[in-house]
Amino acid sequence: MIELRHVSKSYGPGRFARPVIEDCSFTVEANHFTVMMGPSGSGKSTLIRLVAGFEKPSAGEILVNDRPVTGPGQDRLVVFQESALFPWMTTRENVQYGPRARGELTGTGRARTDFLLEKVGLHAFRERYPAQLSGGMQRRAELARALVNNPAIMILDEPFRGLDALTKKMMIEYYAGLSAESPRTNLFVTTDVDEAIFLANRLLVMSHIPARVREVIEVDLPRPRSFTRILLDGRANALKMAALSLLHEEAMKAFGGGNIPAADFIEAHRRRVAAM
Amino acid sequence: MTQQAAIITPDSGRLLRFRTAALPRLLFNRSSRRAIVSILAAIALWQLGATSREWLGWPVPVLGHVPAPDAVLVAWYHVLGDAGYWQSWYQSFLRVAMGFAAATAIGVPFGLTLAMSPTCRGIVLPVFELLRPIPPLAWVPASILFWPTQELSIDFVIFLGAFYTIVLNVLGGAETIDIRLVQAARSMGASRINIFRRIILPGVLPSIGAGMEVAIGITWEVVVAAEMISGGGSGGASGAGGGLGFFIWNSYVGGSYPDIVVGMISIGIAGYGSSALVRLLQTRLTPWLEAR
Amino acid sequence: MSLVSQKQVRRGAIRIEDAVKIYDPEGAHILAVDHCSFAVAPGEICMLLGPSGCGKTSLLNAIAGFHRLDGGAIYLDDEMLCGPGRRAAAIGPDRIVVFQNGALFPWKTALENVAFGPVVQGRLSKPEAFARARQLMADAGLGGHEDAYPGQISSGLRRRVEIVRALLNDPAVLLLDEPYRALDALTRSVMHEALLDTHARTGVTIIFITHDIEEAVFLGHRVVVMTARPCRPKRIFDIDLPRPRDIGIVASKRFRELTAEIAGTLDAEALKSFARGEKEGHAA
Amino acid sequence: MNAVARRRAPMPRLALTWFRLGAWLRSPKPCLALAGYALLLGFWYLSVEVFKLPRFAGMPGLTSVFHEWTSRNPTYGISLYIPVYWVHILVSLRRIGIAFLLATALGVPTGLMLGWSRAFKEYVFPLFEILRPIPILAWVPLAIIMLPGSELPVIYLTFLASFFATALNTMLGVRSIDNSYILAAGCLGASSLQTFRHVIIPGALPFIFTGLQISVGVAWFSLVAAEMVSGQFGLGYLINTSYTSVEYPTIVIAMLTLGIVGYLSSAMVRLAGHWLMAWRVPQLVTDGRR
Repeated sequence: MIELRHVSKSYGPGRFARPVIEDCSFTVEANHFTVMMGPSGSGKSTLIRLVAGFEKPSAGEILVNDRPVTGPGQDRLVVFQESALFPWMTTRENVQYGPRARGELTGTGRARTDFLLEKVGLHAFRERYPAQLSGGMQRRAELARALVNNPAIMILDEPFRGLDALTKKMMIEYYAGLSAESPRTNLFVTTDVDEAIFLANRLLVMSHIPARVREVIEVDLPRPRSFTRILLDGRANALKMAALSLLHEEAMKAFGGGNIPAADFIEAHRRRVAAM
Repeated sequence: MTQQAAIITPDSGRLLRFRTAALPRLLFNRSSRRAIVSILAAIALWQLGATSREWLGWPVPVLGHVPAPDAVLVAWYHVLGDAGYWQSWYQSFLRVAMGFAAATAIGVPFGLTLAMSPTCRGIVLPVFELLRPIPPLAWVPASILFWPTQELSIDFVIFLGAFYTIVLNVLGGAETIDIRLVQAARSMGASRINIFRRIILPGVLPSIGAGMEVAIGITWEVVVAAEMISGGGSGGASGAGGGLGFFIWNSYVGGSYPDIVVGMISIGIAGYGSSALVRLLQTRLTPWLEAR
Repeated sequence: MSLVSQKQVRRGAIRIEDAVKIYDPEGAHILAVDHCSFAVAPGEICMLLGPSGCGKTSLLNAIAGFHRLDGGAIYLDDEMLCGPGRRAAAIGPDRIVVFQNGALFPWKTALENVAFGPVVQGRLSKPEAFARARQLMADAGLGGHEDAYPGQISSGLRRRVEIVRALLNDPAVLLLDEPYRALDALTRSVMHEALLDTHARTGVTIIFITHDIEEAVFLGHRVVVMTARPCRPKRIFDIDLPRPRDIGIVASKRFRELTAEIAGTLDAEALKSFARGEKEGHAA
Repeated sequence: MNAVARRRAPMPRLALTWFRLGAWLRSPKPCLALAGYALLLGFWYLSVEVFKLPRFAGMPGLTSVFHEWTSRNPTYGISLYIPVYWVHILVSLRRIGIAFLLATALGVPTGLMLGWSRAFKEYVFPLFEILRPIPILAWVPLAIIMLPGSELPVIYLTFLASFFATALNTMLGVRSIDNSYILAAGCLGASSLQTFRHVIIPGALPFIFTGLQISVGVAWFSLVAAEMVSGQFGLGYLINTSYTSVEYPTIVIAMLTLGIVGYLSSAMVRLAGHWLMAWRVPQLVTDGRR
């Protein structure tokens, strides 16, 4: 379980400080799937870095299982947007990196990496370098690299961005399946509403910079979920529209602040509402 | 071009029918044919120009004053048996190796230190920017004043030329390392030493290689100039063994003009060879860059 | 010159007969397109749907004239573009490609980009071309962005400027190679409506490559599901949804039926290519 | 249209410069840089003039160089107030200017052709490959033999170095252009010549300017060497004569002058690049926001 209490983060010294996160509080329930959404450039990634322990908040505190976060730890691992595999290691070396770095690569450790490689379907590709894998395979290798450390918490920062539509859907369903098999706490960041609704138990809609939780939406759809079913489900659609209109308001603020990509979102939403 | 495919489909056997010619081989043939044509043409032009005094009665500008290819070949043949010529090779190679090794041995750790510590970088980099526009050869007199032997002063100038390039490349390489890689390693419980050895070092390796390749080229430039300016270093007095740069200069002073071109070509070969060596080392050190 | 002429609707029939394309990097023979035949009617939006790296792009490039075919022929309005005796089609403004990552020239403003075609072809003088470009941009709802460099506008706007740039040349066929892939789902739906709107006004034939089933069903008159490499039509679906379509149609029963049916056909192919580990096109 | 575009461009650029300047001033960088300079000068001063360390004893010291440089009546004949000093600078600058302009005028078109035309590359590039490994300075005696006078050989050597750097970087620039731009131009009906003018040249511009910056650097590099070996006047010559006539502070003055002039000339090239590539600045701004 992750708990943020009045967390603030700003960059720059003294009076030039630029707040990125301001008084942000929320909890991520244990063994739940919490999805965070917000306009691009709203400080979501900063929040991720704080929770992961790469940076320290300027104010407030972050508790993981009731203990304050002091630095990175293997109990919460981050899967980044786009590949962060080590380019100079083969797939297997990448997956083995965590255990090896901690000196835990014994017989069972080896067996576990092989098991995981098999599970994500990369056993045949274990001696390849990341550049030789397709985008979808890189994502799976990265999931395996995180899972081998058996983290209690998975933090995923737009992990499936940039994949093509087919692969992306497959990866989402694949990951949902993995999480159903062995439940763990998930904090997932995305900008894709469909992805969010498909995965989430709880949806955190973030405000434009400085980031704080604008609204919490509980997604009480039954599991296992499928994209077709969600498409037809009226409840899912209502949730989606609620999330979208909140995001629209935030995107308006973002655009006012000079964020060019937000323009697309605003126009899209305006048309969507007009069509309704 | 747009489709990168590495796997042959099961029914690819029947494709053979569509293949008319081995396209890559054909292309290779054409381009190498063209290369040979253009090189031969250039040599013919050179021969014609250089001998213009004989068939035209007056030398054409520029080329008319250059020793002709046949004269160069003859001169080269004579020099091949001369121990002094080979001594020059040895001398220059030794200097390049010394300066280059020193620049690499000091430049890489220095660059890595700068990369790891923002404070060091903040202090040293501006000084670097201040000193770098001063061409290495401008250091020659100062270097001679400072170092006890002329040999050391030449080595120092050679070192200087390669040093800036290597340090800046290491620094640039470290900047391109994705911070997320370091973060990922940290969160998996890796120690600082492990991160340095397994993440930072391989991450900088491609840039070190690139920097070394540029540096070896600069090294040869500086060697030649330094040998010319300082009159061949300690061995210069005897006229032989002062390095290839001095060989050229000496040929010029002694009026044996074809030997100048022999020296130039020799340095070209030496420079090309050492670059090839560095490139080979580079591909050995970074196998993952080849795998695409 | 008129963009909406009756004559134009009759233009733009593409017929592909027995096309074969082989890639031969370093002696490895890769059959990208294998005896592929189908036809596209004038004014049709034909969606080519298939898994990554299946060879759809090769087909598109052959139509555009970027690549040559290793067998078969392609016809535009019964005129042979390429085929026996003519291995590559001429590249020209009757068939314009809109690229996956966009190819607006970053060193020209939006207006200069749009006016580029007629000016270089010498069809229009510079002021005329600029006037037409301005007009067309305004029609497409892009007024006010004329003087911005592509780097200054959002990616959604860039895609739309690129379509307008293509249309100013009165092309017979637009070849779209996953133009909206990098956009988020919501922006994409706006792009779709804008594209349908443009199509309704101009009646240009569109061949559109995609991975996205919903995109295919929403836009297309027909959806051609391609096999995983080597690429050839596996099944062709007629999309009998009424036009004009808007985003509301996504919720209709027929739309869902079609989506599910196509998904069933495609899934087998997608899994094949997923397991094989194809590199996804040339995405960033 | 161009006028409008140009008018828009400076605004964000000015703001950007202002923002960067502010950010730089706020960071600890200025202090660290000052500390770095202080360390360098302090080391020089202390080692030579205060502690008189063994090997440093014969070197010109900080204060003596400074005094000499700013003296109205310099001991060794070179200072800011002596016209000959400026003549040396101007002569070097003139040589660099001629060589650089010539190298650019020839190197950019050559590089563009190398990148653009396969046949041209196949014929010409092998010659490049053969000539390039020969260090520029190995050309010195041959240049003296080939070319009349003492001025032309120096300019030729300087030109040669710049030419290779410019041509090769321009070629890389052409090949770095995303193929889809070239295909798109073809689709829109551009002839090869038009594609060349509207796509290849602007697309290669960033690399061309990288090449020009390198080119200025190597130009100074070879100029100094060439001047040291042959020629009269010029900063390289000044260094060499000062050495042979035991005027050591003048060596350092000439070195520092070289550093300053070299830095300024590459800064000028950089500025010209920014000015010509206005379209890149706004792009950088949006990229930064993402």
